[in-house]
Amino acid sequence: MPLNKEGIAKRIAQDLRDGWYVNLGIGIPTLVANYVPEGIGVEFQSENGILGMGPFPFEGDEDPDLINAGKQTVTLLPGASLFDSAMSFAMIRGQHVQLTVLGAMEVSDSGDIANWKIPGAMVKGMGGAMDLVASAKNITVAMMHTSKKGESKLLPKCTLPLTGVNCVNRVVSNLAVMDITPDGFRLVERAPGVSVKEIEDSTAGRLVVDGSVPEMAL
Amino acid sequence: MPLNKEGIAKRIAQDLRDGWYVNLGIGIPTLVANYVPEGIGVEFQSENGILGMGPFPFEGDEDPDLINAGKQTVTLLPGASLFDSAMSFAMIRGQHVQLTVLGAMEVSDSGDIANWKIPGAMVKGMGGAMDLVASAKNITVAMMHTSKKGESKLLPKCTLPLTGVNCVNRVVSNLAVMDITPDGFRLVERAPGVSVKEIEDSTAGRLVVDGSVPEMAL
Amino acid sequence: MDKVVANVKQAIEGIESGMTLMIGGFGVCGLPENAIAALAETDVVDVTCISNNAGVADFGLGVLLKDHRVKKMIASYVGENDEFERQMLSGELEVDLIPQGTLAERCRAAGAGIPAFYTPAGYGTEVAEGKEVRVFNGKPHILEHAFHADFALVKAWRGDRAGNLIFKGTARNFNPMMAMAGKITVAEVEELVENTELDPNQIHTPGIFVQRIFQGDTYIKPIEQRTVRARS
Amino acid sequence: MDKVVANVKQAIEGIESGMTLMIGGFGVCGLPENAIAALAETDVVDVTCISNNAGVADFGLGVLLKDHRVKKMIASYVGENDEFERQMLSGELEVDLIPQGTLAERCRAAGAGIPAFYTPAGYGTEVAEGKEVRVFNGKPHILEHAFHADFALVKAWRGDRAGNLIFKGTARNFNPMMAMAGKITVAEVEELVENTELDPNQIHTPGIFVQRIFQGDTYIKPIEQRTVRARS
Repeated sequence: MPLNKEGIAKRIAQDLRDGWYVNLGIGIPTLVANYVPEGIGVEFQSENGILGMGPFPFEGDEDPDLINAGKQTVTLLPGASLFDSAMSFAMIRGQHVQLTVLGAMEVSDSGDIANWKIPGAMVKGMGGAMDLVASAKNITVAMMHTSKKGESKLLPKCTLPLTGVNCVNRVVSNLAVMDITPDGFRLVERAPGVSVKEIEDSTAGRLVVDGSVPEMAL
Repeated sequence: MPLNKEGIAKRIAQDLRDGWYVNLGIGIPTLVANYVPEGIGVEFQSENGILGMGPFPFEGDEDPDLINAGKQTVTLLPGASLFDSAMSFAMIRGQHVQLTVLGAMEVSDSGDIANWKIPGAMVKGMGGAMDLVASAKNITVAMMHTSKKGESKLLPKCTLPLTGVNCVNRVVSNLAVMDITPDGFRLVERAPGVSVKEIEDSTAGRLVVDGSVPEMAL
Repeated sequence: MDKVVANVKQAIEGIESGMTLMIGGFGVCGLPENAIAALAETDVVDVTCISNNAGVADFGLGVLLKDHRVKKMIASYVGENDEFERQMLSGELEVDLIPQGTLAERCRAAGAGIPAFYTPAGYGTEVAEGKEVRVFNGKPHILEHAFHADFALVKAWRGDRAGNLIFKGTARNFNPMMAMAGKITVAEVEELVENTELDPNQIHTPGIFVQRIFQGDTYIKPIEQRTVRARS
Repeated sequence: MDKVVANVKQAIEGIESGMTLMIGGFGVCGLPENAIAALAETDVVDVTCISNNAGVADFGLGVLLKDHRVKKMIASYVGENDEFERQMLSGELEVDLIPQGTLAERCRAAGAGIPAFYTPAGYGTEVAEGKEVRVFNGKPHILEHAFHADFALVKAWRGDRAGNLIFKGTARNFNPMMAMAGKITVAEVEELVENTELDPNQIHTPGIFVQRIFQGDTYIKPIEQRTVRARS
């Protein structure tokens, strides 16, 4: 059965390593914070100026001066720090953040990503996404494998304006975990009960299947 | 009579304007702080990270963590701020400092300055001087008109390695106040009792004398 | 040093049609509310606004956009304001969308006397169109230039007469860099104090970057996304 | 996050001959005293040191220079150390003197992922030799590149287990930028506290830039120029 959003977040959380600083984008990526494995200490960076971001505040404790990059009210954990936007992107461009998780409209099999604009229809802006994908060493995309119309979002080439080129390392979708390789998407894991065939059918870009592909252990 | 060091500092202090931020170099420039005219509020910037630098501390109050760019113990005045070296030079390069006063070994009649190196004999380094002279809109050099050997330090062309080109606006020496113009040093004021002839004899670079030149009023 | 002006009206004196304005804040967090509201009472039009976001429909930059005072908007993310999106898609409003880190760094660069710098952000995208590309350490970068502004409007938590500012929480965001980049920087603060009251070691923006300071009358500080968890 | 190491020996573990080291401080103010002293006890030689000054004869970088551990020195001002000047003029020591603001900015650039930037400092001087010159707004600038280091040794006043640092007075100077530029940044602090004790709004260097932290055993903090005025 394909994963829901929480399942995708849970699978990505398994990739976290102790001591990492992690930037989570808006949407599914935000949920990753809820599934940090036991014994793994990570600090979440919010590009509007937080290291050590904590959960949402208790009702009544909301502070308009303490929000995350998605403009949601948040809290700070012990050891947190606050800083300005130049410092925040210094951390990001300077590769001090070990993992970036963000959503995408399209990903190409060479690691290009598009997530900020649909010409003539939608323009929200790239926010910090272009800085993040151009800089981070380790970029995971969290996304649905196909659009609402059933079209693959994993393509040979992006059709939408790009956010970054040749930068995505891993895609975790509702169907699979895939790493970007010179040969295209390499299938790493299947969602529980999802067949290789099903993934192949939903992937328009090159998909490399090496031997038997394990199911995710969630 | 030629000015002494205090006299030079006192004359430069007359050029201060209310509301200015001022960077004073090591040596004679440091003394300018002692002669700020009544009613003129200025803040002194020290490039190692102070705005609002005050006088030396009272004996016993010295703090090793609070020094000026000359490594002397200093104090802070109300409204002071402390910052790092990148921020300090952001202020300097960004032209937020209204006046820079520094010493020189040589100044040319086109406004070049040399003050950091004597090849083969002395190399102290440029410290912040190159940033200051390349950036500041308003640079006054405080210096003796001639060397200990009696040679002019106001030259057609510097002989020592340069600190900056075409940057000095004004020179205040023990003999005169001179502004740099396209035609060379323009004589603005004479030290009390010093003749134009005496200044001409001590100046190797082009010197422009326009009509009668007033004496400084100290 | 005393940079205090009597009120918001004096603070924004000199802002004229056609000028370039920087406006601090991230979303509606850390916005110079009072200065924006006062600007909306003037007859200033055709301004170029540099601000990370475009406000929401009825708050922040939204009120300037609604009145068509903004000719051009330079921002990184505008997803919260439908009217903005409408004006942009219809072509009424000129828009330059640029990466958030590049926006922050271009403001800082202006304030720091760095006319241009190289960044990897935007390489290979439409952001890079017409820009110089250069490879450093095997990685392509694009050349970005400093952003200057005629006026920068910023908002801090506390400030003193000398213009020193301390921000609070994530309301800091773009305010410090924009303060550096304004030809005239107007700072509004929730609390204006005497020059002896702030710890010099804790100043976020040294007063040298601020030309005018005043205490805002009121601060609404709306919350865009009120997210909470239940008390257990 | 817990980046505390047990002692200075563990803190400098991995520093090897031939490496590039950044060392914070201005004069002997804000120097990582304990790390330098421990380094002087190792057999590390041939290092390239990036530090604003060269210490004095018997303190700070002076002790490393005296033992000829330094192959190359990158600094802005070295006037306080005669032994340094002697080694430099005799050719025993390779020296790169660069403008102080450029030094600070090159460290920050490395930490901030900016590979290169333009500055007016040094144009027309020997500092500009071999460097690209470009005119912006009618003014010539030179291209300067980021400085990276294998280790950065910095010193703060207070720090917590997560590596957050607060500096004191002018002991801040180059420490924050060098902390950003080190592949491994070792911070020593006068007082190490728990992660709940520092105000997140007052952190000068966020812990993300610090890989190891320890409390120094003692701090001598000499004064180079003790200047005072008489009590009236």
